[in-house]
Amino acid sequence: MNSATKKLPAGEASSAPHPTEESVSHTEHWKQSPTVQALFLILAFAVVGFALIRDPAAWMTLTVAGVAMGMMIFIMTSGFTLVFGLMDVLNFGHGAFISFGAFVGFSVMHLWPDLLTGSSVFVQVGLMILAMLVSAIVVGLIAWVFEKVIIRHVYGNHLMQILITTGGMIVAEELIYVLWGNQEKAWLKPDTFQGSFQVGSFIFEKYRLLAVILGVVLFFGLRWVFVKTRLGLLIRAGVEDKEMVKSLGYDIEKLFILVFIAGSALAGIGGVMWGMYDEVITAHIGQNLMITVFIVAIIGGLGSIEGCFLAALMVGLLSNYVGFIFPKLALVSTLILMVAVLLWRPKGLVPVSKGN
Amino acid sequence: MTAQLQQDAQVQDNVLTLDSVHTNIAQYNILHGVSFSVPRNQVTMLLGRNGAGKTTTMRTIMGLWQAAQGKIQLNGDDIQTLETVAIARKGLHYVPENMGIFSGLSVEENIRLATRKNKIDPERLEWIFTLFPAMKKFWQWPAGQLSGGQKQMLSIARSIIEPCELLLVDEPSKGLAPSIIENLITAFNQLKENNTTILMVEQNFRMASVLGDHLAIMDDGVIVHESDMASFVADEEKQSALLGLSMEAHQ
Amino acid sequence: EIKIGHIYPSSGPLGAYGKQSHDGLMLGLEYATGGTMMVNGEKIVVIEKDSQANPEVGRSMLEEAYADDEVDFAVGPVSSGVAMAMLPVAEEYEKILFVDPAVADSITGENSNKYIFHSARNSTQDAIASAKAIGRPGVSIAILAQDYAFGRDGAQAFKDALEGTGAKVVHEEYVPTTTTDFTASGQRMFDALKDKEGKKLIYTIWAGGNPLAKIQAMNPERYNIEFALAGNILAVLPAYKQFPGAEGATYYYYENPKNEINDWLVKEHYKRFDSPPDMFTAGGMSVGIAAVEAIKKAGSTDADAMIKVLEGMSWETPKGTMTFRAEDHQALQSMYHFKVVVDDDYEWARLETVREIKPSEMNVPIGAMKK
Amino acid sequence: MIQAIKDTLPESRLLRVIIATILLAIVFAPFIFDGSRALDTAARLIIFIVLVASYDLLIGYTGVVSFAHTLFFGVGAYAVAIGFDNFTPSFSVLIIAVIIAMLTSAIIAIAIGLVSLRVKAIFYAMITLAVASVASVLVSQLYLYTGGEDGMTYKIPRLLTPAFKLFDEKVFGVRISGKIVNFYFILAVSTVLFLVMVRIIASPFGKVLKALRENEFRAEAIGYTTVYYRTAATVISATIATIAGALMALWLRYTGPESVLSLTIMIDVLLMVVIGGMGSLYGAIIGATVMMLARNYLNQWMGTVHDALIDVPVIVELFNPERWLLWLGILFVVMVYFFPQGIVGRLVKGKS
Amino acid sequence: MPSQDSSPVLKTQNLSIRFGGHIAVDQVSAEFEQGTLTAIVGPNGAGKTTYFNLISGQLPASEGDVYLEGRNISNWAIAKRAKHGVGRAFQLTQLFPNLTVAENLTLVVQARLGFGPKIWALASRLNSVKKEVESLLDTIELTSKSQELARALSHGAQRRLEVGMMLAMDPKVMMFDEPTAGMSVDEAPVLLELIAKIKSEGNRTILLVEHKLDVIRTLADRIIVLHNGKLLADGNPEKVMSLDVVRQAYLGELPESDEVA
Ligand SMILES: Nc1ncnc2c1ncn2[C@@H]1O[C@H](COP(=O)(O)OP(=O)(O)OP(=O)(O)O)[C@@H](O)[C@H]1O
Ligand SMILES: Nc1ncnc2c1ncn2[C@@H]1O[C@H](COP(=O)(O)OP(=O)(O)OP(=O)(O)O)[C@@H](O)[C@H]1O
Ligand SMILES: [Mg+2]
Ligand SMILES: [Mg+2]
Repeated sequence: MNSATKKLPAGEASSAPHPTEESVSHTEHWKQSPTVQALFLILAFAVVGFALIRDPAAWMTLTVAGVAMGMMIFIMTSGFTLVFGLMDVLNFGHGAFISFGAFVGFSVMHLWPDLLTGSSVFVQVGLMILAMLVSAIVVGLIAWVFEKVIIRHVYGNHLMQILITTGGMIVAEELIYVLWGNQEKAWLKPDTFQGSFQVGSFIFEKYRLLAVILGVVLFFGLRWVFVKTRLGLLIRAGVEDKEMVKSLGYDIEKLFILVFIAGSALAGIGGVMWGMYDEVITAHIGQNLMITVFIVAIIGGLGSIEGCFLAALMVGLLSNYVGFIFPKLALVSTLILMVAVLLWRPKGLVPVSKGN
Repeated sequence: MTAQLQQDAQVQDNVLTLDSVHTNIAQYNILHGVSFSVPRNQVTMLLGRNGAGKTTTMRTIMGLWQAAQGKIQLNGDDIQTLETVAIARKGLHYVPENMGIFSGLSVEENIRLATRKNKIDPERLEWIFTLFPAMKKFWQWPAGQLSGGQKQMLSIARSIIEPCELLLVDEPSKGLAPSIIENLITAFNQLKENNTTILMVEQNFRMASVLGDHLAIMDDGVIVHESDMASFVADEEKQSALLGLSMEAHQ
Repeated sequence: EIKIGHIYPSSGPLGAYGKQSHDGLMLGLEYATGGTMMVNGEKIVVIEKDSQANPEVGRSMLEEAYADDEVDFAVGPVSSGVAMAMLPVAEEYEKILFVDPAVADSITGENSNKYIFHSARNSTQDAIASAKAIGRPGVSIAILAQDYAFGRDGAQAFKDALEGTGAKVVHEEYVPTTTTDFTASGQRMFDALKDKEGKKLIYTIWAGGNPLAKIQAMNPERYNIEFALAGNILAVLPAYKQFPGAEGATYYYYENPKNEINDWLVKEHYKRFDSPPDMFTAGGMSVGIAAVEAIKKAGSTDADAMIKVLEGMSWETPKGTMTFRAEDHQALQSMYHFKVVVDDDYEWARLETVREIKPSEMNVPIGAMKK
Repeated sequence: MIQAIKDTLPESRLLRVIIATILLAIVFAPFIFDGSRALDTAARLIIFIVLVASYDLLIGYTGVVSFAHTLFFGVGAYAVAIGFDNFTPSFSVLIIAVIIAMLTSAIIAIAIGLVSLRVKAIFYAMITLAVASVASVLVSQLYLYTGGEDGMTYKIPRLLTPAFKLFDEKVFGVRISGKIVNFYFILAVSTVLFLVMVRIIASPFGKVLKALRENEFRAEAIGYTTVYYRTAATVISATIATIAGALMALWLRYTGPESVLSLTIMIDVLLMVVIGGMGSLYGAIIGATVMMLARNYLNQWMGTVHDALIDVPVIVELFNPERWLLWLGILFVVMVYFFPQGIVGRLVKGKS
Repeated sequence: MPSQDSSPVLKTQNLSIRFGGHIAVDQVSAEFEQGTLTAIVGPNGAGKTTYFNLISGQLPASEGDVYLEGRNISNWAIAKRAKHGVGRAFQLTQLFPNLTVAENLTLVVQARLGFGPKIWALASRLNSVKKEVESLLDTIELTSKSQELARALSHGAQRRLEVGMMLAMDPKVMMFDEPTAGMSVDEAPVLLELIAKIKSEGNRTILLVEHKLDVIRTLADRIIVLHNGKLLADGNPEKVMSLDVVRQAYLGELPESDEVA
């Protein structure tokens, strides 16, 4: 059978291996259903929220705020959950990357302090983008080193990962002190993004709208890369059996580093967003955010981008609604949400099927 | 002069040659001087009792263990220092003892990853389906949920989805039902006709004797016998001496 | 020679405050001894120790100072937590501890003892001052406070002090210290205030960071709601530029007090650090002067002798005359009612003095200190 | 008991010598070192050894990664603090407080244990972290009882305070104050706790814990109800941590979030376990000592280096005394990286 | 409780499990008497391992029940079934990789003797356990490697340890899932003789998944054939082997693709 040597044009080739007749369908492994359910849950939140708040203006304000908060959390969590999902690496140092991102962004913007006020919208947007790019790059580089010296040696061993990345986190935070001193930095966002504009009785904070846009764009960007490309496949395979992927002739190390850098760069961007939102930055902001990051990652189902996105939305909305309706519960609301979700779905909203 | 020519012929003939290869794992010294060669377009059987070092040998060839000493040559050039990736790209396909299935990926994705250009040759795929119908049946399933034997099939299917320079197979018949073993033998025979060179570790001597053209037997990390299969099958004492079995044992 | 232990955070985020406090102490000693650093013919030596802003460390540092370095008395620390941890140590070693700039009321509370002298203002004084500053008839106020001791006590004291000023508190909002999103709280305060007549204020009691900007972003102007501000260190003042005209009360802003000690302080501080003195510098200096005065009067550093002198002692400081109240060793002192002025020659917002609030106007509840 | 120690003590001669020296130094601390600082360090070292060992029981032997351990430490400390704050300090108050605290911890531990029933191991680490963070916030919210962020100070039984003198004349030139009595009280209790743990890991139960760490699936299949064992382990280590917390409260005469609940302490404990070596109780002794000494003296050493390099721009900052944690972090990474079994594991040459 | 020959030690009734659309075990009812060895055969994917998983509790049945000595154990936990005598050696080796061979066995023995919960006893003093472990090591011929870490053993040795761990449970029901898979022709017999010996003692109920026909012929009193999860045939070896349907399904005399369709 010399057909082995024949080759066919791509189109036919890719269409060919789908003998759907005869083959057992396997729908329960497509993740639509949980995603849809989660979406309904979120809608339910919004509706119940409205029922309890009644005042539409207030509801709108809170909802926008909640969504925006969710998006900022998403930007910061996506990197973490992604690195876990594809590389099975639990990076407790992620928080330090967030902090680093914030500080780099801060420094970039303050190269031209006078641009922060009065200059044109485009200049300031440009400045913003520049800040994000630079911190993405810088944090990416740091991550590259981090992977080489720290994470490289603990693939597939969660305990070790938790330990060694915690160590890494300590070092990274201390380095921030070394480079920027241990004073907290006040960071006023460019005035384009300050304040809010009013539509009828509704108030929209400019910065939060920015966060929403960024979050949504990022989400669909990520989905495209990791669902539509072969990269995701390859790395998932590598996580399970590194040696086999090597034996198939793929340079898995490079891929891993790539993913890790990408994930960390996201943390960097998230740091910039958050730093400008919170207006004061310290080396600890990342660490403080990690709790939320963990909760969201878990609720979403570790490793699932969709889950992360939905969970972030939930947490954002819930904490705002609860904060308004029952302020006392604001603190524990997310924790309760997490426990509830886990009781309902032990592997999170959108479980990631990790083979056997 | 003619001797010289024969020499060259020899070198030409062998796809792979091991020359007193030593391998250590941690403090254990597992292989001490493994030497044998794999003739082109033939099936070479590597036999030996458990713990003899067969798997270690295979892994050393693939560069998954580093050879401490000795030479490993593929078509005449040294590969013992190369990275696994480089070795694989030279056209060595490997079916490891643990099958190396990606349980999180579907059967299709498993097979697709084994293709260079991310394209599956449909004819070759059909051929595989006829050999292992289960692959067709579970085409879209997460491979983790296949049975032990089905995994074994997938692993082999993955290694033959594209033609290769040399196929390394570690105990393919392990846990396979006779009917499937028959399919396997057919498959490998067809590969032979298709001019594929195979190095196979095998416990099932029947399969070994049916498939093999050439054989090497190892014990305690050294090769104790190398010859062509025919003469070995003919020689009863040798068998019982080296393998401690008589042909009837597995009928 | 006379040994003084100064325990303050020279490291960590609070490091800057610690340094201020230390500079202040040294300047105070220098001023009070006319630059000689000698009292009653004895040399004054200050031994510094880093509390790392950690109660555990702070207390063992104080112990070390008392026991091993045998200091005569000690000064410090910045954070109330550390201060609380230190109180019993002073009693055990029967030596004086001047607490500055930590602010908690409980420093002169029931767990305190006769060796403690609190020269810094306490939270209640802050609250009362603010009340005096913004409390006028027809003013509606919503309080935003951190939901723990500091916030709750402050809010309570503030409300008490508002009694009779004609202003009324229409809403109290307590949020966790860790809060970063104030939309919900802001919304609730707006709802409470928006339909009120007259001046509408949001008064925040907040340590570390400030939530004002975030609430500002929800534009309270639409209901013409304004902010009442509390004084803060210079580092935070640039942020106040967003609130021109806002009023409040502060413990110290270098342009407020009018007396020659403060003039000297400002002048010297510019000379040595080319920057104006800050809150904790003034505090430190006050302690320095108080200590020297006390030693002079007592004629020795014997704890009991000094306590006798210090109880009820009045002395001059950059903030004018202060008095250690005999009952609870809390220093009574002036506070300053200010108005925010944006002036482009300054990188921070200036706190222009509206008037000085004299100790006599503030009746600060007496702490339950056991003596 | 001797047998238990024999079974568990690492072979390495050198290691035994080190451990022995440390222990001797601790036991005679009041007489060897002068100055309150040394005594204070020694006392806290003892307490941390117990705390770290109890944590190792969980992380090293059972393979459960929990970030809620300081929570239990805190429960113990606050119980004692609140007890002494509201009643006249006496040993009966102490004992009652500790018992209540232990029960509380046990209940919390069981609750957490049951959560872990539902979720994967990695989730567990993060969930406990979240729980711990909520706990510390609660403490600041319930400031009426806990003193909030500022924490609380209180009197302890007079017998244990510096004011009290056991004998009139000095012993080996040292005045036996209540402080020293307190020290030896803590030492005694800690020793008992430590030996209990040794005994536990030498028992069949101890072996089962290792089995859980190695292959839970198999453990279940040969008849161990893994949930029961995991929960039991959690409860044991939790209650021991609680007692350690009580001792801390007794020694410091101050209890606050910073000193018993903060994540910083949790990370310290983690560092100590790793430096000492996971899965070896004796590692706790070494790990804790290294950390304590570092905390107290590393920054002094760095100070000198710092002054030496004073005019090298950025580098000098690396040696700024307050950056001592940086070096500890690096040490930590190097530890996990080069010999995950920690110092002990290193000297023992990786014996499970 | 001593079970009379009449009442089966193990019994499954309409046992079924569904994975999404796919039925891996379909209405399998069978009884297993004490002292018998039943070979369970069937092509790969027939459902043999899954059937074992249902009996030992690793998987919950979608339908049907499992009875042990007359008691319905369908909703017992894995551990409980193990304690009451359901023993299992896995197809894919399951060991405690970083413990020594001896420790691996010790854990099983002490589990059976109920020492597990003993917090205050001294493991090193439990001589009863020690003795058993030694004899076990001897039976599976690993005495020489008793102090090595399980992960360092060769595949064959690991398989033997796997079986040894089940023996250590001293169970009423023994389920071997392809015990000799990947063993060399000179190693396999050792294990097979061991199984034969256990059978001859006559007080166990043995279920054996095995592909090698000669092995089955020599050992089995009875053969159960599974195919696509269904019980295809059940009876003594000669009879079953002679059935056409079996020859087709198992020996694949017709090309397999025809019946999966
Ligand atoms: N990771 C390892 N660490 C230590 N020793 C090992 C390791 N892997 C294999 N060995 C040892 O090397 C020797 C050869 O093992 P290998 O797996 O190559 O034998 P094999 O011939 O493949 O046996 P089998 O037929 O059982 O697969 C065995 O004695 C085994 O104990
Ligand atoms: N956890 C699971 N989820 C979904 N399907 C499963 C799962 N486990 C097994 N299966 C399916 O059930 C069928 C029976 O598998 P099983 O492992 O019992 O086969 P087997 O008879 O043991 O085969 P082999 O002899 O190759 O081990 C297979 O088709 C397999 O794909
Ligand atoms: Mg092998
Ligand atoms: Mg099977």
